Amino acid sequence: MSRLPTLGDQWVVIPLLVLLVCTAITIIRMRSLMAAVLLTGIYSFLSASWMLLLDAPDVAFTEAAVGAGLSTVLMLATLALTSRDAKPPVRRPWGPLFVVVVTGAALVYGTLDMPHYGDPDAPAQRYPSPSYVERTAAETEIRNVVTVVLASYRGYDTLGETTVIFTAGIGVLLLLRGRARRMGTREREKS
Amino acid sequence: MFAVTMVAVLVTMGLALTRAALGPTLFDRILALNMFGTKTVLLIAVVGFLTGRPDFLDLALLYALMNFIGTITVLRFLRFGHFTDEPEPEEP
Amino acid sequence: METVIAVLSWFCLVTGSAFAIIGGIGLLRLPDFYTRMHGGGITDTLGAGLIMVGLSLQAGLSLITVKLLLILVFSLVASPTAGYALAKSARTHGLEPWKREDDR
Amino acid sequence: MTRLTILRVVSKWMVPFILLFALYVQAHGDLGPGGGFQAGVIFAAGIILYSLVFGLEAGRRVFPPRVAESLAALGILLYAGTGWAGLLVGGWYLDFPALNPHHPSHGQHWGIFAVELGVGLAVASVMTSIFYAFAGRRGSQ
Repeated sequence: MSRLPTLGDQWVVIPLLVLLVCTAITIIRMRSLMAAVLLTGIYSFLSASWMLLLDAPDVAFTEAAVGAGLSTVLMLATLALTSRDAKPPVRRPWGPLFVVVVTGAALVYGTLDMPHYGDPDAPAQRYPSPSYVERTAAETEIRNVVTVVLASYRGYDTLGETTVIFTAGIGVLLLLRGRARRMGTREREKS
Repeated sequence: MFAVTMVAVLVTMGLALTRAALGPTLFDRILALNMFGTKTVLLIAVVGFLTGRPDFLDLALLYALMNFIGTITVLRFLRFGHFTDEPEPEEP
Repeated sequence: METVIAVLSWFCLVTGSAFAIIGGIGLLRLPDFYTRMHGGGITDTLGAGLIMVGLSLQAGLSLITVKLLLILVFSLVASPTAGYALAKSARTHGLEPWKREDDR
Repeated sequence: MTRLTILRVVSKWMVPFILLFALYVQAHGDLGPGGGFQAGVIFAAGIILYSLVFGLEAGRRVFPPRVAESLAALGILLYAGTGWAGLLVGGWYLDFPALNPHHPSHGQHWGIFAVELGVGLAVASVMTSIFYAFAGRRGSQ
């Protein structure tokens, strides 16, 4: 009888998660936004390694490319337009802290009902139906099931997602360019 | 034996994270970030090897690349404070 | 022959790990930024290099070895370059190197 | 534009390999991890590295903003057009097996390749355009 995989087989996950929590706490305590951006890079590296250990290389690929590379660039480009330091909080955030702790405790309580790690009967393994995995090889001769599900079986979703990216890009261009043009005319009027 | 290497890499990651958290200057943090990226590459290479999935090596290459680009971006930002084409500030 | 390769690769992996940890300790314990770069340099080149060589010895002649060597060459070029840019940038920002008189 | 000579030389050597790696990820998406989105991001990262080291103006000459914006639209059109191709040969919208009635699996393969190419084009162009838009501005201080 084959044994269910346990967390013990992947002990590397535990130190990774500990490091992840340490990084998150450090980011919260930073006042310098620049240092926070750097630590976000570390956080992204860590979470991508974690996703990789959970056997999701496609997600890890995206996280590595976007989280560690591009978002650092874009966050720094944003920092160039704002101040470098976060303002210290005005009052003690006891109320929000209480709400967050209660929500977190509720969520942790919720995880107690979740299926065992690696359980073949877990909903995550049952739905979407495993037949996708079986059909992929016969129907497409493509080895990466994730690519097939994204591009073919769920083609409408991906079309929508690509359109969302396009729309977001157009929106950013409209906002930034429009403002630059208005500021340009104002400077010309001044001179 | 792979486990020994993994433990070593994880310990080094922890040390680099401590340095990144302590600072004191921004340059120390950038150095720690760069080192952390290299250690992630190593961790992925070893894990990919252990699980017998050489696909992971593409990922390791991508990490190495993004680490370099990230470091260069941060340095350039520190030097100029923006990304436009204005001339470099004078040496102090 | 196989035993020789196995022993060599284990040797590379263990020394690489040792260098990685030594560099990490250096990064944490050395007194100022420029000396800490030295620790970072050890892990990035010697540690990573030995571990990669050890892994490719394990893999034998295959696509895996090619990819590992590609990563190795890339990181051997990229991380000293980043280190150089970092040191130069710190120097132009006026970060002074640590001297013995500063030792309190 | 930076004055650091070593950085300039190394980046000049590295950028083509980054772009090549992006193409590899794009084409390799059906065998290993990766695909259009990731390839697009890596391509954009290569262009961004070039712009950071050699100056925004040089980057804009290599990959002009106007071209980037057109390519973004072209990527979406390629995706949607592949869907229409399914309609034209008598299937449904985005019906890849219908593209090659004799070998439905080849049809799937072609369709997925075209669609991923569209995603890659759109993502690379949008990311580069956003970088240009952000990087070309300075804060009011």
